[in-house]
Amino acid sequence: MARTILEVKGLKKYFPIAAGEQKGKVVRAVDGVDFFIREGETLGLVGESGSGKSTTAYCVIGMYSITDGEISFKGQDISMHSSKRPLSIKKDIGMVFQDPGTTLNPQRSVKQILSLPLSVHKIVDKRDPEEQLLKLLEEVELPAEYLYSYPASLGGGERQMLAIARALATDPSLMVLDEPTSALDVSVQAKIINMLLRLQKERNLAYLFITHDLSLMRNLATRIAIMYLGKIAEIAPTETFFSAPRHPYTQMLLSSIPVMTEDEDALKPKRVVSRGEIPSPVDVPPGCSFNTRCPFVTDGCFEEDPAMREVGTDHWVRCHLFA
Amino acid sequence: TPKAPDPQGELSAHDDMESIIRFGRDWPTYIDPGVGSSYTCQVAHANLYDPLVFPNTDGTVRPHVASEWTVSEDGLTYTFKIRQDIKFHSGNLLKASDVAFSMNRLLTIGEGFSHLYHGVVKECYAPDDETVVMELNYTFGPFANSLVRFYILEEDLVMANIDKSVDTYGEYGDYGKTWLLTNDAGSGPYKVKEVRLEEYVMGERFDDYFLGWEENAPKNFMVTNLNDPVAQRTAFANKELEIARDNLPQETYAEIEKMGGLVVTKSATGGWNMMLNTKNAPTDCVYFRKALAYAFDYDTLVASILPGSAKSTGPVASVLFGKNHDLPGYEYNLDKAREMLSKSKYANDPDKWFVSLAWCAEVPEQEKMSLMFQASLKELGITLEITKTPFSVMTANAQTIETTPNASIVLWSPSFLEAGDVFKSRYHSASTGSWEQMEWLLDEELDAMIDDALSTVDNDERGRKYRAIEEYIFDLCPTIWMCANDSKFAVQPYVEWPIATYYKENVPALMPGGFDLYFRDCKVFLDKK
Amino acid sequence: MANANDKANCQGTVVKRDKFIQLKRAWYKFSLNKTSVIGLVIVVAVAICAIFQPWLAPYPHHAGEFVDFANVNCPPCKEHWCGTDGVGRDILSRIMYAFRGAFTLGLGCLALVVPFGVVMGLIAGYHKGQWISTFIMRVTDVFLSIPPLIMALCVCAILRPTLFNSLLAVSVSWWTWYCRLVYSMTSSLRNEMYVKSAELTGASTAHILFREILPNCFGAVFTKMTLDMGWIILTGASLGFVGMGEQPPIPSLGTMVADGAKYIPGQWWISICPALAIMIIVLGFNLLGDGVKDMLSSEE
Amino acid sequence: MTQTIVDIRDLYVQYRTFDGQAKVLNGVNLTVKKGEKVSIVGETACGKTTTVKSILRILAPQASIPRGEILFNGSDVLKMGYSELNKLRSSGASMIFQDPTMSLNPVFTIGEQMEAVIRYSGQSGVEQKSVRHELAVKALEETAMPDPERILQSYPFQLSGGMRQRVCIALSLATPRDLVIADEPTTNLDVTIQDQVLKILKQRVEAKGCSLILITHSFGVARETTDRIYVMYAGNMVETAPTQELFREPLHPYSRALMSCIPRLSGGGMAEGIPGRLSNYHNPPKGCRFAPRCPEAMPRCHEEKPESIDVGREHQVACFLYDKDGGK
Amino acid sequence: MILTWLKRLGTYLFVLLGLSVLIFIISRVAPGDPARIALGPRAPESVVQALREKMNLDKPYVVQYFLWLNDAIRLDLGDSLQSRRPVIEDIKEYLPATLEIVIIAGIWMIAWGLLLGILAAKFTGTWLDGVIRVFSYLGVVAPAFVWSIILMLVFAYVIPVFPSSGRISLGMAPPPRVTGMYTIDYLLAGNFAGFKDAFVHLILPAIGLTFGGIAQSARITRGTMVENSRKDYILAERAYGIPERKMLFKYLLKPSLIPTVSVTSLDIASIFGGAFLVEQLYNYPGLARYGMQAVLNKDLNAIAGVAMVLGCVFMIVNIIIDIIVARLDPRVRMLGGEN
Ligand SMILES: Nc1ncnc2c1ncn2[C@@H]1O[C@H](COP(=O)(O)OP(=O)(O)OP(=O)(O)O)[C@@H](O)[C@H]1O
Ligand SMILES: Nc1ncnc2c1ncn2[C@@H]1O[C@H](COP(=O)(O)OP(=O)(O)OP(=O)(O)O)[C@@H](O)[C@H]1O
Ligand SMILES: [Mg+2]
Ligand SMILES: [Mg+2]
Repeated sequence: MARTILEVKGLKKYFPIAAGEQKGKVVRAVDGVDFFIREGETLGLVGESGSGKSTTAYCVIGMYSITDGEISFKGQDISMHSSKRPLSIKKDIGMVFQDPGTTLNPQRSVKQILSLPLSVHKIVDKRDPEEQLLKLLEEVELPAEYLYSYPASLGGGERQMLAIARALATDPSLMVLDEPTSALDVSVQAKIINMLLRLQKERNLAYLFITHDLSLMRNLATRIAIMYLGKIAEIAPTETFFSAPRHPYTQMLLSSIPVMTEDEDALKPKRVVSRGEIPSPVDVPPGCSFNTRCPFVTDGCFEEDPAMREVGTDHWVRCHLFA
Repeated sequence: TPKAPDPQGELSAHDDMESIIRFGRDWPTYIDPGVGSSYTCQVAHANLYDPLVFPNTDGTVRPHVASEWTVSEDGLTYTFKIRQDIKFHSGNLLKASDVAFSMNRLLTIGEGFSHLYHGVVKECYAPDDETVVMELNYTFGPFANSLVRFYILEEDLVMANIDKSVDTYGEYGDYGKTWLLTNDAGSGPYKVKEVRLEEYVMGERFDDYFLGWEENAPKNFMVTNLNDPVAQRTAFANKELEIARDNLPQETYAEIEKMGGLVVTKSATGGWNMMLNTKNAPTDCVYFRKALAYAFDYDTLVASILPGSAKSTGPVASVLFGKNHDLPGYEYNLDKAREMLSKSKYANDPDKWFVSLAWCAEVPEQEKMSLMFQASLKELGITLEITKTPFSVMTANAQTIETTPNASIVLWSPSFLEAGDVFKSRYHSASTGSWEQMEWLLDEELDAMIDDALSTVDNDERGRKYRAIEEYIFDLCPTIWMCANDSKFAVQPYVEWPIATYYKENVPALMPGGFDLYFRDCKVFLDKK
Repeated sequence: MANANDKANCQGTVVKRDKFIQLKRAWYKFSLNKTSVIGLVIVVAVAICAIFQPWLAPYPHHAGEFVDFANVNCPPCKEHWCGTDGVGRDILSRIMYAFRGAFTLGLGCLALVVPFGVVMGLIAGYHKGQWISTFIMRVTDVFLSIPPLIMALCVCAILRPTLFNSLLAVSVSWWTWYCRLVYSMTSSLRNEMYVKSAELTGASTAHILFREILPNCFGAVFTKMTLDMGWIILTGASLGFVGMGEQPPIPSLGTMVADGAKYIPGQWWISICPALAIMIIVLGFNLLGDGVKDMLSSEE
Repeated sequence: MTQTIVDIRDLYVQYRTFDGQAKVLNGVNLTVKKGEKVSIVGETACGKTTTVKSILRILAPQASIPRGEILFNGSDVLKMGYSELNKLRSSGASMIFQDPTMSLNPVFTIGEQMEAVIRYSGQSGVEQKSVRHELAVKALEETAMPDPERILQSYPFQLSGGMRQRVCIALSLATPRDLVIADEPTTNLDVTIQDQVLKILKQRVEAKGCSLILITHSFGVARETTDRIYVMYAGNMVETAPTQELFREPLHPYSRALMSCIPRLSGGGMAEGIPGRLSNYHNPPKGCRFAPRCPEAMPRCHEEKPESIDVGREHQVACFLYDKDGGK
Repeated sequence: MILTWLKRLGTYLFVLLGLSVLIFIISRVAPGDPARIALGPRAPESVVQALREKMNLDKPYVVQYFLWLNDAIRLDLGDSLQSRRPVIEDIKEYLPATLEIVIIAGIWMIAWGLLLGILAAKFTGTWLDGVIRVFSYLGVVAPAFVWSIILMLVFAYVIPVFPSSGRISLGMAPPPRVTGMYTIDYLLAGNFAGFKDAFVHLILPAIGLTFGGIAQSARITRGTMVENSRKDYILAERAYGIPERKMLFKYLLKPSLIPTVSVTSLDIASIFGGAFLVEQLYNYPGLARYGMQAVLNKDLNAIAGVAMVLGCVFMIVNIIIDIIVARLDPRVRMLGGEN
């Protein structure tokens, strides 16, 4: 089995609230998360809005300084904020954000955008810097003539490809992708996902892929982790995840997905209907945080927060039902 | 018993207000004669207070509060007899002790016109209720004439209103200065009705005035802060102003005349002076100063900027006692100016040819003079930097040599009508540091000559000495005597103002500043309004 | 993929076409509004008047040390389109010269204020939440707690009245506007993902402030600058009106209005012509500024 | 035959922009019968919102309608005067917008907004405040909102996205309507919330017996909610069919391509995507707008605009492939 | 909530403190010897020296500042050079006059600014919009003093319908002082003739001061209304058939008012600034004219006093505006705005 490239243990990230009625409290955006990623694999991180997916990703890339826990990358501790990380680490972890419109500076040309990581990490090819940039563009299937245009003149999908090219510029071994296609049309999404898969194969990249689209995950991920209120509820290899979901939340999520074919309908668990909304991460319910929506809730769920339990190979669930 | 509302009464009160003479210029900041000295203050003083002696139109003085006086043989002791029928506005009788009090107050505070008496008066006391004695340090020829600037305040009233919380003047606290800012303690023909800070002083007739009242004499007067020519003209047109100030732009006078206002030219006791700082380069060089004097276009000034004004030939106005009529005066002659410039110690130093000039922001015509001067100096290669300066800033700048500009245009008139006051107030070292002397002559020889002349009691002798002094000053050329101050006033046709009448008929009439606006002598004809 | 020749070709054309389009688009948006074109024309015309006053003005030397008492208070006529003033100077020539002062004041003030305010705003905005930001923003509050004209008057009161000093006086509180503008833009721009990704790449703070954030503020700053030219000229005119601007004989618009105001309504032209001149130049900048705003706004 | 509520015929809409006229809608046909639930599916910028906004005549001021008619209950919306239009808006059709954050006035409470809508709905008996309040509470309760009283006193920013969208549904169904238009009402919501909201929407619409036009990106949503689907591409309705039929046999090359791009829950890998980009509206292709991207394009497709062809019961497709005398 | 406001208050205090430093610097870096200036040129040196010591001019600047601040807090701002009275007395006298003018001008400005803005927004693209646009350009292109000169020329000179100087007509007795604002005091005293007279005196200067502000707020109101009218929530409300009039004056106006009200602060600042010149022109005895005189005459205590007081007044204006904005905008009210 491949080497573990990233390991996250007990990651917590709380945001203090600075103003307003709830001043003084904290947002428990991520509240004790453990996972790891192996070389060349894709870990899909799914969950509802506000469940802490992005925050987890941002902690991994060092955009936030973490409240508690440990992150190690290739055996090296990287629990600190990115400003304190050695350049070599920054070089080795690439990041692609959700909205391609906002990740590219509208005032900078494609050339400037792509040159930045190269010059910061001093990997500029002195002889022919342009050649290097063109290669990058080629890699993401963008025409060379885009080098001198500005993001505004590119389409949404093209922008996202440019963002991917920028992340690839430093030749990373881990890419963190925060909903890279959710702002795009399905036809464009298909193109990008295909490209990502190709790149992964070519470069043996590991992906931490965040999305809320489970159907997409199904076609992409090696393993899937599902987050709820800052905690991972269930983590399993893709096949198992869809064929034998264990956590009631996973089931609720799966059952809610609108699908196109009867095959898919058959995959949806029927026992669990969706109800309620995800509570605010400021007032996390005591006990199991899913107790407000869980159809199988018992008294114990209000008292004790369940621990992660392994229920199969690489399959972990956080639920009292499996105690 | 409470009175029923009386529309008639309101009407007559209204009528009373109609009988008013309003004079617009600036706000008489200090109606306290111990402090104020500006022209509008002088106007307020003359109408609210009584002086010991009163000026005549020929420059002499007549008895007023003092019914008569005697001078001792050595000329050092003056004994005044005080009239016993004068009532203060409070109703109390004016006593000799009030006179002594007023003089001591004036001298202690050291502001206002105290400089006329400072060092001169040794002691002032009242041996009894009718007599005041003033002992002098040295003989002072024009002493009696100078007393027109000495006003009597009611001692008891002032003492009752002293602010003891400050100790500026020791046991006298603030000497009543704060209270007297908005109140009067006088016996003059008018008493303070209302003082609106920064705005106006309004006086109403004091019915018990000891000289009585004539018919149609104005029941009220007002000196208001109305400086802007447009505002003046508008107010004049709306009959909200009876006498417009002097030194308005010519254009405004022309318009006022079109409205039927009477414009008269006041005969000059003083003049337009461009004071040259004789201690700062380059005006510390007499030749340089003379070069400037020759570069000033006097003819255009009297022809175009101040039409109708007389030229000046020296520091003393031609109507004053002691004028030296032999002085030729300077003329506009650029060749001569160049010649003087070449003699000057800065002849080979043209980067020093930089003259700063301050003109008084309140008098717009001065800008024209400055610009004219600037243009002709340019021909000589001299740079003139013109700064519009409010009078108060000018005063502040005059306090030290360094801050005094090379040249300052100031309109100056003597406090009493003799050449001696011109010399003493303008060129004696004692007057340096004030706006009245921005020349900083500090010439001991001259000081001695002036002191000597002033202490000469004999009139002819004094006149001779005055003429010598004037010649001496003329040669020093510390000042460009631009022209006589033949400034204009505009009067409403429904007002009769004796001085204006004199002016109009060209009867020589001299009045120290302030007394020209002695409202008691005026008449307001409401029917003509 | 493509040979060198091809590449050069397509790059060349792309560069050119892109710039051309950018400019054309800008001009299209700008010219969509006819008034902004008028504004541009006014500003250019005024600038030409100011620069070429010695050649264009009928009596160029009247802007200097000059008096002519034979010709005072001449109403507008063929020889003197705007009449002459109280000492016989041609008002039109003086107005044309005074435009220089207005431009100098506006440009000088902006040159002082914009770099300082922008850098302060960048620093404060980028470090929002830290003490340095709080400090800078409180200082701007202090400067803004007095209306700017009053602040300028106070500063003028203690300085000698010269063009440079009035420029300083206006600048004393003016930088705060730029500081605030850039602050608010920066404090939101710093959360933009492109800034975050530059940070994550490891770019220096200077790079982020000046290369990533600043270019995005240019539009707003530039718009404000054009609009501010008008405001600064107005403030300068107000200072001139109370005698705190250029000193004679150099003409300044505010001073001319103030001096002429004494002669209203008899010699109205002495005051009204420079007043109109103020209006025209400020109008020009306002129209231009609005045009620039439209041009730079993303909306169509 | 059931009554037709909306009948859009050959509608053209263009927007004035600085690059010239953007010819967005290109002869759109759409019919909705009473009680019918139809959905419009298409990619971003294909003109879905423009189509429905023109029904209520709330297009941006730059828009113009050079051709076409929109019949609402038989009368042409485009020819209506102000009062007629107001009547249409207050009691005929209502619209739920895409972004629930933006579609509630931020400075009024939910209560104030709901009561205003009820107040001007043209119903009788709503002059009294208490009546309006009751109606508002009832409408909220029907959308399964907990604690309606509290919600009524809240400002929009105090509610979560799902709650806001439910408020919008409540608003549009608070008074009797013939038609509800929902413009991507769940795009910004989570799947679980989306599921709940769609269920509520569907249930409310059915309970009130009004028709529904649902705009969505997602075939899945369309399939689970509506009876009939319109597939839209670049300002044209390229295909319409009853839901079951469309999924069984999509005919238009675009429908097929688009469906193949959608990742399946059942796996099976990703399709390649549709080549090319949505063409620009200022300079649209002359013939079929999909022709430049179409793998099966024929020369004719680049020249002529295909008309809708009936290929089955309520199944129409605008493609020359199905033209009896075209293509082959 | 209370905490937010307390924190704001702290901010204001800080600003005041900063302001005092600024003013102290301005008033002390000026050349000249304040003691000598205060006493006049002829006062004996010993008296001047005594005053110098009394004014603490012999101490280091830092000490001077704290002594000055200590006095200032106790409202002892020193004596004015011009009036020779304590500056605070002068301020008490003149402040109400200026407030009166600023309040009238402010109300006038907001009323017209809103009205014109709403009209222009309602009739976007029509001739009315054009006229209002032209008007708003006129408003911003000329400084207040130019408008005042023109107004004075037209309405006090050519058609003399309004008085051109002072607070009340001559011979009119001022009302018994309650607020110091003549219009209000006259009303309190039941003297309607007096009220009318005082009011008439306010009209020209107040109007002259507001041209710029009206134009600005009209422009901003129009801009935000047009912008907001494209917002989804307005479309939605329109789509619910709420009548246009109601839409315009309620649902569109209220959210659009927020920016207008926020920038009112700037307009009020320009009214205050303009008052310095306009009161002078109209010979209106208010604090601004007093301040202008102080500036011209380098009366430093008075400058410091006026600046301090206007700073405080302006700050109060800003607080009021903040409160109004908070009332209009629930997000600000409940979440506590940014900063
Ligand atoms: N900088 C921050 N300050 C305060 N709270 C934050 C911050 N960033 C995120 N949060 C809060 O943390 C919680 C988790 O946010 P996060 O962005 O990680 O969610 P997510 O799962 O990525 O959601 P989405 O699917 O909407 O992107 C949310 O409640 C969010 O409001
Ligand atoms: N006010 C407008 N001015 C100019 N163009 C507009 C305007 N509104 C929409 N468009 C253009 O019309 C086209 C169709 O827009 P529309 O909003 O109808 O698409 P849509 O299908 O609803 O897209 P989405 O799925 O993103 O909501 C787009 O290209 C858009 O840019
Ligand atoms: Mg996220
Ligand atoms: Mg849409």
